[in-house]
Amino acid sequence: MAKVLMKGNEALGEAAIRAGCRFFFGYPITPQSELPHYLAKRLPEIGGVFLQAESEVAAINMVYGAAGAGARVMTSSSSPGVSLKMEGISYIAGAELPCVIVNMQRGGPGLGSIQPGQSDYFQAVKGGGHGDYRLLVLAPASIQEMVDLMGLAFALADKYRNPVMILGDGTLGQMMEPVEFPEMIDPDKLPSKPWAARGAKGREPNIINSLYLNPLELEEHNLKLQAKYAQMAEEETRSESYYTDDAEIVLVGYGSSARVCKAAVDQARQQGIKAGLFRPITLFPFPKAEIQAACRQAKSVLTVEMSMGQLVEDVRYNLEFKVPVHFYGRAGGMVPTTRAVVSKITELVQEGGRSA
Amino acid sequence: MAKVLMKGNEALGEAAIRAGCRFFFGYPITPQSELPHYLAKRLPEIGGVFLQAESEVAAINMVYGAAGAGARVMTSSSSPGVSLKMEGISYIAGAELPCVIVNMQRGGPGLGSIQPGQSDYFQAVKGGGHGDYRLLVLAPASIQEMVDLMGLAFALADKYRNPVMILGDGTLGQMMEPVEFPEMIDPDKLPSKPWAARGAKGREPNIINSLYLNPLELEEHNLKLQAKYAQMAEEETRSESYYTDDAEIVLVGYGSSARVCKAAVDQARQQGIKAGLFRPITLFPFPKAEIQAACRQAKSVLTVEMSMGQLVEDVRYNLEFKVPVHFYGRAGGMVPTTRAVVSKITELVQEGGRSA
Amino acid sequence: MITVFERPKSLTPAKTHYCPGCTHGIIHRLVAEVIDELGVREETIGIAPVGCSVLAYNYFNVDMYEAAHGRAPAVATGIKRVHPDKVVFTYQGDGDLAAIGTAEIIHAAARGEKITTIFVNNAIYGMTGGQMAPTTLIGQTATTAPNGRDPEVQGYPIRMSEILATMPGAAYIARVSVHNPQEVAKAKKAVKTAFQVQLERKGFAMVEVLSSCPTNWGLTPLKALEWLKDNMIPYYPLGVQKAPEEVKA
Amino acid sequence: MITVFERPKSLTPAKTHYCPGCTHGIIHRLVAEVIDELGVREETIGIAPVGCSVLAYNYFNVDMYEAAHGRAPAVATGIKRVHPDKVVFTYQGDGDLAAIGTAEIIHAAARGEKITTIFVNNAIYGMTGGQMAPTTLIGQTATTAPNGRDPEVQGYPIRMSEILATMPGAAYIARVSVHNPQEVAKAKKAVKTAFQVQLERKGFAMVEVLSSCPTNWGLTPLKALEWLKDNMIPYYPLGVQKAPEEVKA
Amino acid sequence: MLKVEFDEERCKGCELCKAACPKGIIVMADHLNSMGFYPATVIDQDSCISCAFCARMCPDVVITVRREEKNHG
Amino acid sequence: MLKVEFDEERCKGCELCKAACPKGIIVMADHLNSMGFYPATVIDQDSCISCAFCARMCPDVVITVRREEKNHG
Amino acid sequence: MLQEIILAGFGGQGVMSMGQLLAYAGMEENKQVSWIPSYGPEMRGGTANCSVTLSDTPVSSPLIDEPDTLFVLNRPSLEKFEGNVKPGGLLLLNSSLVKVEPQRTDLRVLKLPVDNLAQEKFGNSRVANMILVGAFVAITGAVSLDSVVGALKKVLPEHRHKLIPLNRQALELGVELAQS
Amino acid sequence: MLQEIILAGFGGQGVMSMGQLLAYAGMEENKQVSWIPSYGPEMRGGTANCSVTLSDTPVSSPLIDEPDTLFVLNRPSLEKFEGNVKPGGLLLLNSSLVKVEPQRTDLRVLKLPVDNLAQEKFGNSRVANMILVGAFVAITGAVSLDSVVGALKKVLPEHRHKLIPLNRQALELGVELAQS
Ligand SMILES: Cc1ncc(C[n+]2csc(CCOP(=O)(O)OP(=O)(O)O)c2C)c(N)n1
Ligand SMILES: Cc1ncc(C[n+]2csc(CCOP(=O)(O)OP(=O)(O)O)c2C)c(N)n1
Ligand code: SF4
Ligand code: SF4
Ligand code: SF4
Ligand code: SF4
Ligand code: SF4
Ligand code: SF4
Ligand SMILES: [Mg+2]
Ligand SMILES: [Mg+2]
Repeated sequence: MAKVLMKGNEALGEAAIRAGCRFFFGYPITPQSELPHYLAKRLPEIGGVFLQAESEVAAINMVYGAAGAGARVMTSSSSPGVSLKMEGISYIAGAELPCVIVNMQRGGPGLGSIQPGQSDYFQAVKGGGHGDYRLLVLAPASIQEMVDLMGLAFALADKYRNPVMILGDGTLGQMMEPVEFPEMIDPDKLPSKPWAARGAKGREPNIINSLYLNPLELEEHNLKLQAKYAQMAEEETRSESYYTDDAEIVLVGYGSSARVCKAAVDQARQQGIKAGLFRPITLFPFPKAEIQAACRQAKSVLTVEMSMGQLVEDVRYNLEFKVPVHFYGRAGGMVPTTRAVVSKITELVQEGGRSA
Repeated sequence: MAKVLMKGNEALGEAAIRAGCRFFFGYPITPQSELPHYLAKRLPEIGGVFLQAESEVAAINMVYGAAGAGARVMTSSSSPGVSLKMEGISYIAGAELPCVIVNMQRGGPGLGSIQPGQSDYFQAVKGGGHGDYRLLVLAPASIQEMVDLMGLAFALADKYRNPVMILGDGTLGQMMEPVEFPEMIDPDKLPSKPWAARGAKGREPNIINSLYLNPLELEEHNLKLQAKYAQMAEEETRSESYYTDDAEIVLVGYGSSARVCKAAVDQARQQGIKAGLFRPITLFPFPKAEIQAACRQAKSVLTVEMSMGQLVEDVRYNLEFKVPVHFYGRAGGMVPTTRAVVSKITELVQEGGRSA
Repeated sequence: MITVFERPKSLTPAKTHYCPGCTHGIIHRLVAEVIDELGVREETIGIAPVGCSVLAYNYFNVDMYEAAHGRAPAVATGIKRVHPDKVVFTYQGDGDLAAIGTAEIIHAAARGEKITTIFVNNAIYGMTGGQMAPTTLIGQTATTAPNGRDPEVQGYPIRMSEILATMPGAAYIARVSVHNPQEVAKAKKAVKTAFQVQLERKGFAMVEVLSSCPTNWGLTPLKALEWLKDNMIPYYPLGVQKAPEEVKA
Repeated sequence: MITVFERPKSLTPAKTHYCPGCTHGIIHRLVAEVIDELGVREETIGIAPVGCSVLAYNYFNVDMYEAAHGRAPAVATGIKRVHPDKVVFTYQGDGDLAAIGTAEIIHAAARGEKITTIFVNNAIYGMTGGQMAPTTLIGQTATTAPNGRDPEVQGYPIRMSEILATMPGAAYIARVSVHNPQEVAKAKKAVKTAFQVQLERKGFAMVEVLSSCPTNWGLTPLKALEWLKDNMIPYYPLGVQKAPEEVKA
Repeated sequence: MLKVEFDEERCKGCELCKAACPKGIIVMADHLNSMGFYPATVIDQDSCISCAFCARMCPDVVITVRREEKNHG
Repeated sequence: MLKVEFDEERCKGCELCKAACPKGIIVMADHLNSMGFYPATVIDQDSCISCAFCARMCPDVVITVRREEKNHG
Repeated sequence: MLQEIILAGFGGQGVMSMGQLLAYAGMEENKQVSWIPSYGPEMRGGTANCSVTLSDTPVSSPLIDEPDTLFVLNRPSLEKFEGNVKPGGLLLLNSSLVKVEPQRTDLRVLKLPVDNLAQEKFGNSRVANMILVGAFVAITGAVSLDSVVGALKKVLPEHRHKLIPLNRQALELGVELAQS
Repeated sequence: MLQEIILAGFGGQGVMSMGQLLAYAGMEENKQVSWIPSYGPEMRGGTANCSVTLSDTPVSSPLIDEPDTLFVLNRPSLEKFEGNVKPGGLLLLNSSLVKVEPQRTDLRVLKLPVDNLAQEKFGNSRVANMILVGAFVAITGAVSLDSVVGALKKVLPEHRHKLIPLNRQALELGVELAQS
């Protein structure tokens, strides 16, 4: 396929279709609305269903319905809208249903702003809803990667019967970049889902449910979920290491902050500073072994986020406080500049990367 | 005042009234419903307002309204209901409004069970809603402490103009214990709130809001919030250390798990094991200096939770991986038994508290 | 001997957890009988609410979902859009449908979603211990309205059938009761129509069934049925609120 | 010279961010004029929605809240219960009030909450880029209904005034338009009544104002007003849907 | 086979069947079933007219009703 | 003082006032204001009947309308 | 002293207030006490139980896995809880309703037909539970009879306070029967 | 090579598609490109701008703080962005609409009355922007004229493809004016 120039939100829509997704339920919100706009046009053309729900709450519960019925299904929103989906997401995880949820983060808290943000990291990776569930969280850093990860997202959702979140931000949603799409997957040719509720023809009824009145059974169910998460940690972590082999200072960032970090690493290297970048692509499961490997020789680590400090906690946790981890964050829709990150690098290198 | 025997949920209701709370908006859910039942009776008797909202979403937004209007106001729910409040809580934190939110946790995820749980820890302390907001989270371990912390909760909410969460669980809500109440606070005698919206008589209009279209302003607002959280960490951490001075093994637990831990410590001591308990009372801000002090001499730490492992991450984080931190958790409404905890202690002590 | 009445196939053998005399059981049976009679057991997907009927997924012998409180119509929409040829029904209480789930039921009706809703109105939150429902009558006591519902404080009981009947997307809306065998027979007819309307793709269909909650009303099962007749029916009049032309005739 | 028309005191001097010819501006002014005329500026608390009018808190010269999308009636309830003597109004769009906020507005009306709601129906989501609203007309195009709203897929436009008028708690419900000076005058009268009904504690009051969105309708401001008159009014008939006896007379 | 048959272990003793029976032939047994209820039963099967009112009112689907075949004898 | 006065810098050039004026005396200026719009204005103040239709239709509260005092002489 | 008690029966048999009565009595004696109900979707007709702890030291978990004493008011409760009682523990059984025999041989078992007794002696089956409580007090001494009588004022609603003497008689009957 | 460009004007003046045109042209040349709009509640009548990056190496952030080139189509945009342009950068100004003078003295400034020119030369003010794009191409050489013309096919909707020759003429006029 030839490259096309496309907006992130629209590319995500096309990528979902290529991945065999034929159902979308969502509610408009900036800065992700081009995704529903795109699908509103495209899905009916290929026999799919686009439905604008009356709210995010309704949308996520429609997803619950469609996912339980065996379909590849997606929803999409941005920060405040995702908060409204927390109960529904906990239900989907509890009932072990596969689906894809997109969050094009914006500045918070509250109504905040419509400019890009990365302050829903905790919500995404720790489970903003109640109960011990987890989402598999993917963090693309370019439009091409958004497209690639969308295919992966649906595959992993089905593999684990678990909701997968694509955690982007306003920048990734709004920007255009050249992108190439994979071949179309025919949803009718995907492996069948014998657990799905589509009428109990010639079999015992299937039940889509997260209620376990007997606490021992619910505990067992939880242990099963934990085993799944452990398997994900074993098999699904993804990351990118850029010039980390000899890096004295390793930057850590995901999504669009990671792009800025990469440019900063390049500039720092030009200045003779041994800088590198570790970019987690799966935010949950966190690429623990990978970050430890990437930072083995580092004197210091600098986490860069569009938030007041969320990813940085996981960086420290996964590095087990063996390296001093510093933080540079912008908030409220402000985006870190390459220049600021480079000057933060210089400062840290001069300090010798000591105190955390 | 004489002691009375009272259910946790009802005691919380009375304690809120004593603290000057005259407004309650909520939606029924097990296992916290006795709290609204109690207030439905008591509030009208003293000129207050009890209103059953049409949903948790409406309830939290009524709280936003009442808090912005200057009242001491409370809502209460349990896990799935609290998830539905995430957007509203983020708005309240963003608009810097004081209020008290009770979560009597139950087993999850999804509909889960109605038995006690502690698996909403992350949601409470990391901000389950979007954006970089934080709740001040208080975790009582007895009915008397619930009463005492309710008074504190309203005071801190007003002091910081921040929502305060009381994080309990089904056990604390349902059990009866003897309890003594403080004197009644007259809400009319509380310091006035000049920022509140009650009609712009003789002054410029007040605006209750969390929208900042200018990202620089929103960033500034976020920095202001962070400064508040830092001040909380400075001034408001609370914890209990029980036999930690010489403890080789320190148990960490909050709320009703901490009660079990305390009994286990007693039993372990009887067996000659130097066990102790560290009980965080503020879960956010986390009592970092205190836990470090309590575990200074410990060979190992054992975190006990009614979840699959949430508090344990904060324990490791705050101990900076200097002590091996182990985990014992039950889920789905199962409650750890003293016997099981003691045997876990014995096991760890025999192992010499090595590998984490 | 000819069997004139037996357990429908669309019920599992499970014993229900309902209180003695709770009419949820009658309503379950009617739905199951209708599914049997229409021969759609293997094509049907049901959705249990959160409420006393939360375990309905154990009682109906069809593919079932348990939905979050109030969201059954949204879940049903998701299912029906994936499987437009299947029969999809929700079973919901008055707290579920008329309080927290108000937006979902109204918009399912507005969309003319081709689903069937069984709305069990017992004027109370049964499951959680007798709190006021949006349908609790004026003066009726509840654990959250200990002095009786006062319209000045808690407002007026909501008539969902009347509201939904105003919507073009709603094809069939009826209110029935199950307080005696005659009404049970009529109720069954309405339930059957509500499923037929779905099969004929006419639009959204709902049957509101006035139901008793002896436990939280604090009455014996028999007194509860009397109370229903004497107090609920005057405020919630029985009858077909809306029907496609053919059905009316 | 006598001034016959000037800027009301209850508007701040701020320039609005509305598009040229957007009738949100007219509706703001009407509300401000009424607050001036009733002399309640210092007693009034207004609630801005999420929607194009999100910044209304900068434009009304009274104490203001910005509420989460759809939740203004719940916020208003919280305020009014704390200050029953103050004047509380919400200002909401059709996405805000008739989609995500359906439950909140219906239950505010059911409770007879003594607040005034200004419901700006422009049949579209203005703020977010022209998506379909629950009030979008059949055949009308939107960014999420690129081929026009099809009732088989997206269902039927919802008439909120008609629904709310069925509720005993609603004291005053009227639909008006602002497409010409005569209608603007009538609209103002309705807004005034809706505030008076609150002052007299009669119950919930709402004025639905048909409003234009030239930007997302893709029309000039003038053509937009014509389109409103020709297309919206037939489906959303103007008039008082419900009023206390005195008002009707 | 009996005309009205009660699956006694399912009965919750609510008496709705008893009140509905036009022949007044349903009585409550004086023993508890395993759920702790006094189950309903019919002693006088002969008086039963197989109207199934009892069954239609029974929330627990306890009752099976049969009638003699018309063209039986 | 003028009968109709336009706060030109507030005008967004929507022309709603122009369409509403029964005397047809409102025209759009040929210069842009600082917001980038051609503002409305009235040249022929004398023909104005102070009906305020223009002001009532103006979404941006650009217009102030006055009339001569009746008993002015 | 630590007394962990489970009281179990059908909903409506009064096990909840029986448990509260014991907890109140313990509180009157300045003991550390807790009471917790089982809660769940079992409603009227289902089984109900509560756990009461009476202790000299702070109560750890109010939930009880292995009670010292088990009150059994119906058959399902016997089946559900019998196995959990501590070896050597006490089983108090309402034999008016529970016709089967306990399986455990390592328990102290007292079977009293309290429904019948209450009806026969006092013409009021409502005080049946008090006979069991009296027996408990006599056997364990966990609380005094006076404290229980004192606690009745807290547990019974005002309009039932006139029944306190009758309840006292029932308690005393229980003491007597336990001692005999 | 790295060219960072901001294009700014009133909404409806076509700055968004002008930016996309440049990004497409860059893509045609296998450059690394990105485009991003400002987005916000400024709607019709408000100001609109977008950022375009043309680069030989991967684009870090698509957001641009200090553009190499600034296209200004109205006065507020000049005020908003003039200060940010890199020293020595390029300022392209539609002087048909912007009557004020830029303040910076360290920039290369080209003022073209493109609205008037387009009207005069082609009788179609719609192609005014193309004159500025042509000038940009001529001055910076960031992309070739051919690539821009090729990109027109992607940016213009099908039914406007017949206008491509006219657009090319406007582009060429821009080249000419820049070189003169
Ligand atoms: C989000 C959420 N809120 C509240 C609850 C608690 N809850 C369970 S059932 C119920 C109400 C049930 O009432 P109704 O729908 O009338 O059904 P009924 O029990 O009367 O049949 C409530 C509030 C819940 N499970 N989830
Ligand atoms: C929870 C949430 N969902 C979605 C949005 C995005 N959003 C902002 S305004 C709006 C709709 C506005 O439409 P309407 O209420 O009709 O007002 P209008 O702009 O037309 O005046 C939406 C969906 C949001 N801010 N919050
Ligand atoms: S509580 Fe009421 S509705 Fe629920 S099962 Fe019992 S009687 Fe039925
Ligand atoms: S988008 Fe529509 S509703 Fe919003 S300001 Fe512009 S014209 Fe008005
Ligand atoms: S079938 Fe009719 S007559 Fe026979 S027992 Fe039942 S109700 Fe009575
Ligand atoms: S109606 Fe059914 S459950 Fe009730 S008494 Fe009769 S047989 Fe038993
Ligand atoms: S006041 Fe009337 S006549 Fe005068 S300019 Fe305005 S609309 Fe025209
Ligand atoms: S109506 Fe107002 S904004 Fe519109 S052109 Fe006239 S004066 Fe200007
Ligand atoms: Mg109910
Ligand atoms: Mg709108």
